[in-house]
Amino acid sequence: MEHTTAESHVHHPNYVKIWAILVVLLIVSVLGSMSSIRGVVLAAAFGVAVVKAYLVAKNFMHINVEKRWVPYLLIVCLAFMVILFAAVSPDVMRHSGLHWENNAAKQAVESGMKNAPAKHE
Amino acid sequence: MQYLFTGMAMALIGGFLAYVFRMQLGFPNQHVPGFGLVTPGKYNALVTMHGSIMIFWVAMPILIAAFGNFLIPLMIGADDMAFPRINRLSYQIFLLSALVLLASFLVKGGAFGGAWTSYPPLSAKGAYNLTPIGASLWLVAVALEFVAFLLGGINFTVTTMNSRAPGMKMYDIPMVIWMIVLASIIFMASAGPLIAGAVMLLFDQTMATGFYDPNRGGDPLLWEHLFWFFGHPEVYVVLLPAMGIVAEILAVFARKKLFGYKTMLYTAWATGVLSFVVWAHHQFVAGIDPRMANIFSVTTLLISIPIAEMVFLYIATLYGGSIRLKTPMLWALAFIAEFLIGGVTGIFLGASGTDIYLHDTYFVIAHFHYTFVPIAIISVFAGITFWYPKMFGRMLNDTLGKIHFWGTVIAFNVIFIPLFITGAAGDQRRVYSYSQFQEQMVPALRHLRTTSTVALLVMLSFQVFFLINFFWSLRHGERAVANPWKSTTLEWTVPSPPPHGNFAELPTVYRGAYEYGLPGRDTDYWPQDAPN
Amino acid sequence: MLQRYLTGASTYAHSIDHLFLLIAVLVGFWLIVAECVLFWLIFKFREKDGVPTQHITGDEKHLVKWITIPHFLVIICDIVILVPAIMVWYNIKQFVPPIDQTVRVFGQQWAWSFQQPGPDGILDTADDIRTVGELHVTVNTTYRFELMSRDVIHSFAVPSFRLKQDALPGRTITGWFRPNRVGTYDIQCTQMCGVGHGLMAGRVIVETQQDHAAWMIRESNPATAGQQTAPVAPPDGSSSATVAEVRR
Amino acid sequence: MSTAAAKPIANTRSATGIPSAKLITWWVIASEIVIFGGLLVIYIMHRLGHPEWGAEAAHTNTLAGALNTFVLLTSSLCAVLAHKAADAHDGPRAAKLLRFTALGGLIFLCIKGFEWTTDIHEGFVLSSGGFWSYYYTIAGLHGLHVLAGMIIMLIVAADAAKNQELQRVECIGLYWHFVDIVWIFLFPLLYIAR
Repeated sequence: MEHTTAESHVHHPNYVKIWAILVVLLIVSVLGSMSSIRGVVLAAAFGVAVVKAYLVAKNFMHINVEKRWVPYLLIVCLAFMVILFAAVSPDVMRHSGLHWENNAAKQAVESGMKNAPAKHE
Repeated sequence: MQYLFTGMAMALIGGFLAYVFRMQLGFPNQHVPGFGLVTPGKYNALVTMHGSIMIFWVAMPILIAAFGNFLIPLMIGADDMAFPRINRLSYQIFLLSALVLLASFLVKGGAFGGAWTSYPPLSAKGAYNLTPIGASLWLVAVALEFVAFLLGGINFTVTTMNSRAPGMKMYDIPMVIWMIVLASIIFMASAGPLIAGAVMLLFDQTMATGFYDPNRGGDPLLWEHLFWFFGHPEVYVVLLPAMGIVAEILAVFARKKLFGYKTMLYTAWATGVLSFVVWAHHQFVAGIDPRMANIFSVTTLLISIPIAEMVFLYIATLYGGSIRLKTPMLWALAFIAEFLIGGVTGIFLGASGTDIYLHDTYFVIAHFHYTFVPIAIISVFAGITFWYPKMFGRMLNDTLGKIHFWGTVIAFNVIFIPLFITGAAGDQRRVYSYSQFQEQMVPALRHLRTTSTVALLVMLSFQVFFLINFFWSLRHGERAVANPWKSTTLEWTVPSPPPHGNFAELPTVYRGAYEYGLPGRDTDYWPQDAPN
Repeated sequence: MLQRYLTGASTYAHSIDHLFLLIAVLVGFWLIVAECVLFWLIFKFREKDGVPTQHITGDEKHLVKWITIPHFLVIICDIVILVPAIMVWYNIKQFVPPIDQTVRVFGQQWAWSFQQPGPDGILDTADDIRTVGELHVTVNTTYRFELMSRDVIHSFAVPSFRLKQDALPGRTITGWFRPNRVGTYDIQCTQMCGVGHGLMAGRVIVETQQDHAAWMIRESNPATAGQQTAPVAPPDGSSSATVAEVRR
Repeated sequence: MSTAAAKPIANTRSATGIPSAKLITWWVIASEIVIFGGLLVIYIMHRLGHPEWGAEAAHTNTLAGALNTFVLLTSSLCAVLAHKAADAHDGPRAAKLLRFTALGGLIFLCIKGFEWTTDIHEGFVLSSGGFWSYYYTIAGLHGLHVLAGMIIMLIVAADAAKNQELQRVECIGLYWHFVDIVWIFLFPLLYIAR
């Protein structure tokens, strides 16, 4: 397996430093979740998630030094998922549309919202 | 090989199911020889199982797995798959899935009868489908089968990408290998959501969740989307390998280089990508937002362009050739001729306007049988008759082969052309008896149904010729030389059948796969591994 | 063209039939051309001794044009088909003409039941007429249907109307039709809905004004409404909940 | 390499320049993206369509989730350090680090188990409503991947300790990082978002 090790002799960054950054980001997202403003919570949570994912993919998975088409392959897979969302959400996410109405879902939302506060402890 | 025989066995079962329910349709409510009386429940189970088996346990294992396993190492000049163990594992899982499916015939309540699309809530609640165990078994079987083909497909892809013989560049890879790999990739990228969805449906069946239960915040339409997001690419998953097989045979028996090899490849890629954005044309009237239907109508007609171009290229390949009408070539040409019909009738259904009327009628049935029979039957016979010498070291009997060919193809057309008409006259699918529908009980339609049934009997009976030919030749066929068809690709450079490890010493590739009829050479073909 | 196989009994039947005819002509023409070319080539270039095969890569300009020209013709045909197809779709499924009457259609295992306003012409009043398996409508009246399912997915199809729409549990899907020919026509369920799927039939009875009025009087009069039947109880509680809230 | 002899030449070839073992790992990850992606896409669209689920999401134990994220990140660190060691042909060290990684996975599963037991004690089970169905399904699927990763990792570690099949260290690492990334997205989706 010489060619293996020879091939995967990537420059190894300081992994501990990256790990530290990731942990800090994690703390940020948790603190963000404490905030009462919904926008802040989501921004903190998902913004951080994307950054973390990027860091892991780049530094731990070495996707940046991998052959060009590998990231492309993964991105294409993600793109298909985006297509799936785009085409399905009009029917599933929304509960009414042109000449149709999802009464059951609407009812579920209503009843859910009604006794939602009760569920809080 | 194992895949081939498993697939053939399943094909026989699927054929038998078809025979039973066609009998019911042709001669309603009569005792069917070898089965008995067909009750509505049994009828549903029959059509469901016929659909599932023919697509998941016949078309895919034979076209992708069987030919893939056999051809990929040989054609790319490798001694084996890159990961032989994964390969074996994938077959074992596949076999298990097949057994699970067959087991569902025996359980209480019988096999699942909710159509191969298995829409919830019908498939989710035993109270609705009355075959709770069958439904779960069906789902498990399909899930296992998917896992098997994920493993297998990824293995094919890696093998082809990495294990090619030195000198074999991207555009030297034979078309059939390209197609099988492409199909594997499409499958891999489309099956995921359905695997997740299948787990959810299984939970709905067994653990009382409500993923698809409208009364509990679920949505039945979700499954339809997930199913067809996989289900439409699936059509191309089986189509592309079939096209590849036909391409090989055309080139060999017309002694011609493929017309526009690269263009063919690009159209295949285009088809693969486009196939991910057309799925909702199966759901035009399924309660999706009517505005979405327009988008999908456009994409659906778009995909007709690369496919049409591909067929043109195949036809153009014949130009200037010297065509030898051996049995494999007959099958290959029949594929093109029949697939054209299947292709053009698809336009009726892709056009949202007419689909309102034709959706779920026998017109649809006739249409997709005109695509799937060429794919799963005609091209498979083409492939088997073509590679049989290599697989078993014996030649098939050409006369028997031709009898089988003509019987099958003519009968096939007589089966399905009447169904176009009954469909246009409003026959709906999955109806076990039209006695309830005055409009469908007119004598003309009844006769058409009977005709099609009789033709099916003829077609099935002609398969006997094939079986005889196949098994007789195993023993008594004349011995096959290494390269009986004078072909250029690598698998013909090894003795038939190939020894373990395939190649005595692994070949080096010098040129593309289809160098036929080059002027100024003494032979009219130039093998890929010949230095000069 | 479809008319030959099945009478069209609604206003949009003919538009679908015309579209069908258009597509049939276009693709039929191309099918025949392609098959002819195929068989001509097979015949012309069959094996003849002494005739070597030509070495064609498929990059020759004078030959490639025989691919590109049909290629563009296919695109043109696609467009020619697509435009009317979407227009037909729009007129049937998206655009709604002024409505004269509303009728509710319920699918359940394995029957169709209908709810339409009684003499007062308003839904959800005491005199609503509920029928099972039979839908009585007046000719040349535009009906709006509200389609619901009580258990599984069904599909409400009236072939003679060229009408088809799936009924999804939990949803109300609306559409319209305008019968223009008196007679009795089949209703089929075209979505696998269980054991009784093949028997899930119904009838649309298109009547003249007078007949329909007479029928309505007969139905809404408790004495004579012998054949008036309440919808069959759905198989299990969960779906009856759906029905309840659907009826709200 | 002792076991290399047993392998077919096909396995050792590398026309793409990426060794087959690593290539197949990438393909597996791609297919996993589609599986998890599909599930998450479905979940997200339901979540957006059903605001009332937010109240139920409030019951999830954000702290446990955060702790799990931390555990996974740390184990990922161990995995990548193992890869580094493998590149340096230091098999035993790689093995040690891999075992640490697997330990991380174990801790992850323990925390998850504790979390689920409390949830179930509070009466939230798989079938108690849309959010919980998705919560258990998604997390469960991810948990299965963690488990599988651990098992494979221990096998690889056993080989690596003998300085065998060192290229596998990187592959299992890749897979582990992917599982980590999935969790990085599950954490906000299932725990934080209200």
